[in-house]
Amino acid sequence: MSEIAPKHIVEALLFAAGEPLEERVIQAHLGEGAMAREVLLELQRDYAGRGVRIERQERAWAVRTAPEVAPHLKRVLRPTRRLSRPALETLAIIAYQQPVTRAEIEAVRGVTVAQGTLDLLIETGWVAPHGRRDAPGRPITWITTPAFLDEFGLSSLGDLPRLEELEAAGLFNGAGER
Amino acid sequence: MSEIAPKHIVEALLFAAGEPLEERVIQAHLGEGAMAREVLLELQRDYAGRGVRIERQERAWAVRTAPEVAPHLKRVLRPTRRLSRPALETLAIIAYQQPVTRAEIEAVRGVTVAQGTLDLLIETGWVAPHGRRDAPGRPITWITTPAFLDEFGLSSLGDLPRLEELEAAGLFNGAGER
Amino acid sequence: MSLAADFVVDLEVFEGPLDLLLDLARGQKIDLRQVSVLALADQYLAYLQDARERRIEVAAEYLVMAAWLAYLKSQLLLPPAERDEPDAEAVAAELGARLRRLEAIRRAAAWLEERPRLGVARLVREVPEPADVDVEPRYVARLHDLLAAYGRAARRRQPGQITLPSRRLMTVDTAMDRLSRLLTGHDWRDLAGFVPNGLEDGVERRAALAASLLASLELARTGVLDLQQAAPFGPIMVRRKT
Repeated sequence: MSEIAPKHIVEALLFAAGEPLEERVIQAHLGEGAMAREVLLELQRDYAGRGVRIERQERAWAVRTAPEVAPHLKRVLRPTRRLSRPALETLAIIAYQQPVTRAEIEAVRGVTVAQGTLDLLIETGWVAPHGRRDAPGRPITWITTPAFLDEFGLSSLGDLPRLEELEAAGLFNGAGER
Repeated sequence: MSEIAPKHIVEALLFAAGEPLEERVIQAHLGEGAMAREVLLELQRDYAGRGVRIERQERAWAVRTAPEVAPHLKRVLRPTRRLSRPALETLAIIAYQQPVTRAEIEAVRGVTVAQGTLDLLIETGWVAPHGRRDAPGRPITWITTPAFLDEFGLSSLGDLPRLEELEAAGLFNGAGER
Repeated sequence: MSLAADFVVDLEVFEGPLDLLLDLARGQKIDLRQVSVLALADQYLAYLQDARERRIEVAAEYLVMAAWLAYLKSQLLLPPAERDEPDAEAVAAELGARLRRLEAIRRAAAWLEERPRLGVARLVREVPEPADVDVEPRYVARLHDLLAAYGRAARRRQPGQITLPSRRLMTVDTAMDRLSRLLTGHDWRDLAGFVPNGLEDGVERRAALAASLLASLELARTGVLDLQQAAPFGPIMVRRKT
């Protein structure tokens, strides 16, 4: 193993840590070969004026977005939120059986679909209304959008495996237990 | 607000995103003022040989710590997910022969693909369905994803060693050569 | 390391006949392109023979391969003019190509395993920076979760209707048991008729037929039944010995 510069070890450490790292932890990683404080100050100078910078908080250090750049990132880096299980199931049924009415979704799920679930799916931009079914009450049908395909990396709805293919792939038993 | 250099915006974006960002997203963010590709390549050169590096993964870019620094980072963030031999071989077949059907995977290995193997590979996000084969039964085909490239540190599928080279005699018990 | 070299019969370690063949070919310690299919067939048959002598249950798929190798070997040994299979050499070459392809995939898998993996050799930032509260969150979902959700919903709708496909290939022991029980009376009956109904899968059907054939040979050898085949590829007739 070739010699790695202490500065590069600290750079990788701060990047990977996410949370601020105490200086003594950084020193422990460097061993006796280098002074953490000196390395950190040098790194801080290196990053001055750039998109990210090295911040000192009391006895800890961290990499942070430079404050003057932060407003520029808002549009891209939005916090993420995971879909609830009922929402995911409703989305899956729409994807597979579209165009599908709310009553039909409920028949598959065996429980009622809350209006809030459909509203949420519309908000994601993955689901949209699609005409009315020629049936009593003329209920609205639902379909998925191109944004849905985009989100899940599918090139078409035909990419969705059939039930027997899901079964053969093992997606019926304890998904995610490994 | 003073003018921020495109390079610093991209640097901050990649650091803050964590996950790989598609080049078109970065370009959209920069607007017409700068070419994302040029900025990214310059940034990649800036970081060459340092503790973190800018990785290109086909159409996406990400910051990752440099592999040579890893032995110095005791805070390994997750244990290695050791894949079983069948799972690894199935993954390799998909990587090389994509898009590939389940039957084609089985033909190479001479055994059925166990339930759960594909489930595991989909669950990791490395493998996804992709269209159907124009053959009896119209079976679904499988491909590798951008997350596969990220996981194995590949900038594209072209980084995989050529199968013909792996088949070459020199690799077999060290006997003979091309 | 070649397990076959030690000639320890342990079919458990092999993933099917192709895997066993590859291990035997490795044992020849030569260029895979020059592997002798004749020698390989002999080794394979000897290996299985040894397994059976040790009363190790051999899955039907291994026996199907054994039957095929024995046939291929017989064809390779005949002068070309007398062969049923004029392209025996091509068939043998095809087997070699399959073994090389499997070996290449093994190497590719090993290569992947050595890559600097995410979270092991290459680290990601652990926690994204706290985002501003005034930014609308973006919903995310994984493909796997979507597919699993549909699987769950579909299973709930059809309780008990989903049968997991099991590919239990018939063993020779099972076939012998079946044949001994079902073959009554003393008239000639078609062996193919003893393959269980409902095996739609081509592999399962062929495996059951192969197992039944081997079982009938064994039962004929021990004097339980008579065998007869009027013409090559004609129906194989069996009857209980009088």
